[in-house]
Amino acid sequence: MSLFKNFFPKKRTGWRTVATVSIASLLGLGAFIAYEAHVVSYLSDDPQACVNCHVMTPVYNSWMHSSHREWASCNDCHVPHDNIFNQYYFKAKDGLYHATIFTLRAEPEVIFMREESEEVVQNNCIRCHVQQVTQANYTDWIESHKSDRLDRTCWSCHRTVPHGKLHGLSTVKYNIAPLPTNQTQVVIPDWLKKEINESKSSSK
Amino acid sequence: NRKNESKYKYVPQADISENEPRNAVWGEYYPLEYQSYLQTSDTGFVSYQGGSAMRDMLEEDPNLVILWAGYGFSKDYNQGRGHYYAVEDIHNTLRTGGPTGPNDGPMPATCWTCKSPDVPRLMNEIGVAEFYSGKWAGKGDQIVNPIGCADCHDANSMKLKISRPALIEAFDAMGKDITKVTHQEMRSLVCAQCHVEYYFNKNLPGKEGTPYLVFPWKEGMRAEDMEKYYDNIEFSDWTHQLSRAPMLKAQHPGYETYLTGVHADRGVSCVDCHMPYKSVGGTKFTDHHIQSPLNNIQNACQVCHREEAEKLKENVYERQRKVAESRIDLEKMLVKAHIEAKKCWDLGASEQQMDSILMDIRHAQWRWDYAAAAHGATFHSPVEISRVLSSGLVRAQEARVKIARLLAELGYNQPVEMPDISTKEKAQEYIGLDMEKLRKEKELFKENLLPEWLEQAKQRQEKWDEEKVSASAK
Amino acid sequence: NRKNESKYKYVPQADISENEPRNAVWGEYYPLEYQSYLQTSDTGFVSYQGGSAMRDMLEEDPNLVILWAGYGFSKDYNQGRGHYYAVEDIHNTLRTGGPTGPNDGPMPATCWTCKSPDVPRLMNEIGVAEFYSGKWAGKGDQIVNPIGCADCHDANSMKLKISRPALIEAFDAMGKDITKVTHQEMRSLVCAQCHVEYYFNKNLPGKEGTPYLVFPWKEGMRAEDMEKYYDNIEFSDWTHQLSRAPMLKAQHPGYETYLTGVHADRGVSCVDCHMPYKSVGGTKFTDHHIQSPLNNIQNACQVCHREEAEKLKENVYERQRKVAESRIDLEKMLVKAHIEAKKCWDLGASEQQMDSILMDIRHAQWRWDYAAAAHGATFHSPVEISRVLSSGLVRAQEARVKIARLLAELGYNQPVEMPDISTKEKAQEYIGLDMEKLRKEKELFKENLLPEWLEQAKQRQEKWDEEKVSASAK
Ligand code: HEC
Ligand code: HEC
Ligand code: HEC
Ligand code: HEC
Ligand code: HEC
Ligand code: HEC
Ligand code: HEC
Ligand code: HEC
Ligand code: HEC
Ligand code: HEC
Ligand code: HEC
Ligand code: HEC
Ligand code: HEC
Ligand code: HEC
Ligand SMILES: [Ca+2]
Ligand SMILES: [Ca+2]
Repeated sequence: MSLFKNFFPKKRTGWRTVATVSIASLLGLGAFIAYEAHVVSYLSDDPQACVNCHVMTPVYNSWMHSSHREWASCNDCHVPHDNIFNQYYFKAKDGLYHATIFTLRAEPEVIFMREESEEVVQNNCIRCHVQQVTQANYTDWIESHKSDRLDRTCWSCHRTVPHGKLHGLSTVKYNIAPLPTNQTQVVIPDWLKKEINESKSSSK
Repeated sequence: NRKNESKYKYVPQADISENEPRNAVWGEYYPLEYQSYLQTSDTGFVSYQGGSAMRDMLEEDPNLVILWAGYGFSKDYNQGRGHYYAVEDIHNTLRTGGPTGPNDGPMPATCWTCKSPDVPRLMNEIGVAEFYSGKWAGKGDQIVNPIGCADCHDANSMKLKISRPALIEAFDAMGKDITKVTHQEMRSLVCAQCHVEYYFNKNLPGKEGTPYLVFPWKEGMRAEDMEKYYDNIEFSDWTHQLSRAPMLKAQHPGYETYLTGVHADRGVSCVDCHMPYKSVGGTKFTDHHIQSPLNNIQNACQVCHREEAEKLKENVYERQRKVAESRIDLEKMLVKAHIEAKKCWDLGASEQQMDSILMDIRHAQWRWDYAAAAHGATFHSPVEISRVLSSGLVRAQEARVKIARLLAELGYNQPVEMPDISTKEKAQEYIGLDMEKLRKEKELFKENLLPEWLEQAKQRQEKWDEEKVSASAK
Repeated sequence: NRKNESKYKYVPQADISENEPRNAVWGEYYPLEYQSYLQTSDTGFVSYQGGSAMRDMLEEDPNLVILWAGYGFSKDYNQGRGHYYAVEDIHNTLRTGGPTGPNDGPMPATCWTCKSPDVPRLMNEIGVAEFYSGKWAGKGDQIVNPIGCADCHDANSMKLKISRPALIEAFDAMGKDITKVTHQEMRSLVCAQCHVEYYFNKNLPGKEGTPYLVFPWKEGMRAEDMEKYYDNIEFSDWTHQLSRAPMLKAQHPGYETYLTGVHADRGVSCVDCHMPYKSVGGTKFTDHHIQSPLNNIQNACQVCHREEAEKLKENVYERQRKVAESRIDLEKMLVKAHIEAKKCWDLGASEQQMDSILMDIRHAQWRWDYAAAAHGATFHSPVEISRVLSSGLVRAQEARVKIARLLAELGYNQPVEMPDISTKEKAQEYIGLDMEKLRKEKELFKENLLPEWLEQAKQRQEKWDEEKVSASAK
């Protein structure tokens, strides 16, 4: 008990106020970061979740135009798929990291994957293509695959999968179509909707 | 907050009014897209059966003159060129004739629908049915800008939009809601506003007499579905000059046939191949040079297929060649059937005797046209197109067997002599077209009426600019 | 070192003599492959038009009885089952009749060629031409082991090998050297020993009278190329019982048609789909359960296509269904043509009048059979198969138009009445087959001659084992 007493500063020093305020602001900041960066949506598998953040739009758009669009979403490549726990742990950790950098406006012009992420992606390439790169009866295709998967990354050869050759925040000029930040659906302009409704009722 | 920031950072605050038809105005804000769009004016690429050059289809294949005898297409038919030429080409085609005033000429105003972003503007100003009313020449002064930005984009958000009522109405007719489609589907649906089979319905309740543009999809999009649709409403585009069959004309069912192919099945959109991403310097953008992907294999195909360009091209040509074989066989059979049917009439056949023969011819040629008119379809969906052609062959042979029996009955039991139709000129002469006259009329139109249209349009557009300047000065 | 180690791991020091025909002997050393091979005995899988079950094709489609009238196939024709049944099925088919002794029955010894690894053994023992000589029943005691290891493998190295002379000779005839092929090509060529079109040439210089097995590839492998080949040598398999046309029978041109498809174009071999890798308890091996890949989509297709199994199956069925439509149309036309031609003869037509009609029928049915006989071809190469069917439709219609004129000339100007061929039985009755008798003869063969064959084979094989034991005892 006494040990405990000594651990805290003297009552009158006002530490409580400081602590309360700082804890509250830390929580608040966290909440702010989370809100600002849509951290919750980040837990979903929808690629649009990643583009909540404009920093991710160049990679989103290049993925959108890639051979992998119909088969692999962001998380299929960038999040571990070995077990559920690891998957969400990685997501949460990564998400908070991205969100922090984002809120601090510290994003670099050209983003690089961290080594940790590279490993994740490499494993995911192999996860889907395991037969093509390990199976003996496909060595006619490309003999080096079996060893390549151990000593270099897949995208050192397949440089356009899936983000193309250009990297960097300014490489996509107008990220218009897919941006969830711009959700007003147009599809049919108002004047035409009206016209068609009128024409429908006139024909009755 | 930062989210709003991103909105503004990436969507330039362009000041473009809704339905602005002039592509250059949009181009000020989106120069990369605009400049690539301008390249659709290039006519330098020719492939086995496509490309951007002007190709006279009647000259390449004079059989067509016979198949379309009595209909505008036998006068003049070219392969589509780039969007840049849409207005110029409809001015020039002999199918629109040589009108001398707003109420003259063979074609209705509806013909403009797929040629220009002036169309949504005008529809908005005067109403859809009003737009479709009257002669083609009646709206010539209004429609001058070739296919462009406002046909596919919303001016504020730059999002893809549907600007043509016919597509929306066709979805309605199928019981589908076009506002519920995915982004990826929109990347084909903007094309499906125009690259589809259509007809002009003059009997729509409440709009009787107006040649209203309709896509005949109510029963489905396969050749047999549309055939059933037309049979049910007893519609025909024209009566064949030789066989007197009640004919259907299929116009470019590009979207309908694309849907039956493996690429559509795998979620690949028109835009993925015809408007792939392109890198210029350090920037990526959607290539608005819409053209044959064979002129752009690297961006259009190799994103997905890591094959050599030559091989991919050969894949396309091989499919086109194989299907063309059956298509041409069917064509030749149809030419014979029309001319043999004419012989029957000449020998005094009765309507009743001809009835089922003419229906066979109608159905066979419809299938042929469905397969032939969508220039891309032999690649987009070669198996389906082959199936449709085979079913056409079956109907054409039924007709010819019946004709052989009927001719024998009429006392003529030998092969019918075929005219010399080895060139476009000979074929057009055979069906009695006075090409000289048609060309002359067109010349006069281009000397007299056309310059007036363009002058009126110029003045209108200059006025917009003045209004805008004075509005912003306020 | 490890390299040697792996060598020994994969090539066990097996003691198998060259051309050992008994699969179980090989199986002792290669149990995984052998056990999976044994699964070709499973008859439980049925797909839209394939699978491993016994499917009576004449019952499913009685038109075939008419098309093959006068030829063995009109008696009995089933879809191929697993390799395990190759010998059993050739014993059972009514096409081989009910021989009572070595020089009896309708079929030549050549029929054995693609049914068993006893074939290379026997060819080695007595010579190739000698093997092809004589009646089918003459070698019944020699050939008892169903298709197996020695057909495709070298006993020492386990490398893939070509064991059948016809394939080597066909490469020769095309000016190609089969020893210069890649490993990946070998993975299809082992199948091309059997899954190919063939005929029996009785006029080979130096081998006159022997029905020598030949693949007609000298002019090429397309339907028209082989047709030209046969026309040039004026070969026909039989004369049609109704139309008297000089007919060709196409047998399973599986390899030839596969080569024209996109998978072959991309270097995918038969084995990639029909014998994909399989893992059992951490060991990978080639699945020797050769079957419809639709019973094994995960290993056979999803290696390359990461689509859902249901979707991939639907892709296959869709192509099969579309092509089947044209195939059946052509079949019906051919049935009519045969029966109408018969009517011409009945009314006294002359050979000269019939000549060109019969050639049209020959060519049309050849194309139909080329497309129909390779059961996999509608998936392996749907565009090519459609092309071939269309060209068949064109020729069939030519025939029918000419027939209509000829019939009119002979005084009969109306549709020819068609017999009731709605079931296999009715169709066989129409062409006058005494099925009762054929079945009876087969029964007797199975009671009398067949058991003798099997007994002789058993003794022979037991002797080999004794010899081997005494040899190793030395
Ligand atoms: C098929 C696998 C795959 C998919 C799907 C994928 N990525 Fe990537 N991603 C990669 C690879 C590989 C790299 C490394 C590229 C390089 O270094 O050339 C990468 C790099 C990145 C980078 C680093 C920046 C850059 O340009 O290299 C970001 C950020 C990124 N991805 C985000 C995303 C987002 C967001 C999505 C979904 C919209 C996505 N990725 C989808 C494989 C994938
Ligand atoms: C809150 C905005 C935001 C969101 C949402 C977001 N990111 Fe990021 N991301 C960033 C920023 C900022 C960086 C740059 C970090 C750096 O390089 O320091 C980054 C970097 C990356 C990188 C490269 C760095 C690394 O971790 O290796 C990858 C990969 C990545 N993001 C993938 C994704 C994926 C996948 C999603 C969606 C599931 C996503 N991001 C959602 C802001 C975001
Ligand atoms: C979720 C599964 C998945 C992941 C993860 C994945 N792929 Fe793929 N990949 C596919 C599918 C599906 C295809 C298309 C195959 C087809 O044609 O049907 C494909 C196609 C390819 C192709 C051929 C098309 C092309 O673009 O050249 C390459 C190369 C390729 N992948 C490499 C990679 C690499 C490198 C990675 C990791 C960065 C990767 N893949 C990650 C599923 C995946
Ligand atoms: C040393 C360069 C190199 C590396 C590293 C490499 N590849 Fe490849 N890969 C190739 C080449 C070359 C081809 C064959 C040509 C082609 O298709 O581009 C190929 C083909 C492929 C294909 C088939 C593409 C098709 O046409 O459908 C896939 C899938 C693939 N690689 C995946 C991978 C994966 C996954 C990895 C990592 C484990 C990997 N590759 C590593 C060079 C490489
Ligand atoms: C539903 C949309 C639509 C309508 C309505 C339409 N067109 Fe077109 N038009 C097209 C498309 C799409 C093409 C390009 C076809 C191709 O070559 O692939 C085209 C091409 C053309 C061309 C250039 C090629 C040629 O045939 O010489 C002319 C001229 C033309 N149309 C005239 C007309 C006329 C006249 C009418 C009215 C009878 C008309 N169009 C109605 C969509 C339409
Ligand atoms: C407003 C109607 C309209 C729309 C929308 C439209 N097209 Fe067209 N398209 C045409 C017409 C009309 C032509 C023929 C122009 C001519 O020949 O004068 C044409 C021509 C073409 C050609 C032939 C070009 C050449 O070089 O041969 C291609 C390819 C094409 N369109 C593809 C597309 C694609 C892909 C889309 C959607 C992204 C699309 N079109 C949207 C009407 C349209
Ligand atoms: C025939 C239809 C069509 C026409 C005409 C058209 N666009 Fe586009 N545009 C598209 C499509 C499709 C996209 C890709 C949208 C997507 O992927 O979501 C696009 C994308 C864009 C973008 C987004 C950035 C990019 O490059 O991807 C801009 C900006 C743009 N277009 C401007 C224009 C301008 C300016 C014009 C007129 C000169 C124009 N467009 C004419 C169909 C069209
Ligand atoms: C966005 C991806 C994508 C693009 C772009 C693309 N393809 Fe494909 N292609 C596919 C897929 C997926 C398949 C289906 C086969 C499969 O599942 O792997 C396919 C199938 C094919 C086939 C086989 C189908 C057949 O008819 O036999 C050919 C040939 C082909 N593509 C050629 C091309 C050519 C040429 C282009 C460019 C004009 C192109 N592809 C553009 C994805 C694409
Ligand atoms: C997988 C790639 C792919 C897709 C998806 C695709 N096309 Fe094509 N398209 C091609 C190729 C390749 C050609 C053949 C070009 C040639 O013959 O030069 C072609 C031809 C055409 C042509 C004729 C062009 C000419 O030069 O005459 C038109 C028009 C066309 N396509 C429109 C469309 C429309 C509209 C869609 C969507 C409904 C579509 N395409 C989808 C690849 C594609
Ligand atoms: C060049 C090799 C070859 C020759 C020679 C050959 N066959 Fe076959 N046979 C096959 C193949 C391959 C199949 C499997 C066909 C399929 O269903 O895909 C088969 C299937 C069979 C079947 C089972 C299916 C059925 O038709 O009922 C019988 C029985 C048969 N053959 C008998 C014969 C007879 C009798 C002869 C001699 C006239 C003969 N074979 C000559 C290769 C051959
Ligand atoms: C020695 C001749 C021969 C060889 C070699 C051969 N086949 Fe066969 N195959 C046959 C015969 C005969 C049948 C029909 C057996 C029966 O119905 O009794 C058959 C049947 C089949 C079937 C039908 C099985 C079922 O379940 O319906 C398939 C699939 C097949 N073969 C594929 C192959 C493939 C792939 C190869 C090469 C790896 C191959 N075959 C090599 C002669 C052969
Ligand atoms: C119709 C042809 C065919 C028959 C019959 C056949 N095999 Fe094979 N076998 C193959 C092919 C093809 C491979 C793959 C070779 C390659 O990829 O290089 C193979 C591979 C093998 C291998 C190498 C290891 C592996 O699994 O890939 C062994 C061992 C083998 N077979 C044993 C047998 C035995 C035992 C039998 C008889 C029960 C047999 N085979 C019958 C075609 C055949
Ligand atoms: C070893 C690789 C491989 C295997 C195994 C394979 N495919 Fe393919 N498939 C391809 C390639 C490569 C193409 C051509 C398209 C391309 O270039 O991407 C293709 C094309 C296709 C197409 C489009 C062609 C068409 O006719 O429209 C279909 C459908 C298809 N495959 C289905 C299957 C099915 C079903 C199986 C299994 C029975 C299978 N594939 C097995 C590699 C393969
Ligand atoms: C791309 C994959 C692929 C390749 C390569 C391939 N096949 Fe097939 N094969 C199939 C599919 C899928 C079917 C349809 C099976 C069905 O209908 O159940 C089939 C059907 C067959 C059948 C009929 C089987 C039955 O159940 O009746 C035979 C025999 C056959 N193939 C032999 C071959 C031969 C021989 C080769 C090489 C010359 C080959 N195949 C190449 C996928 C393939
Ligand atoms: Ca029409
Ligand atoms: Ca034969």
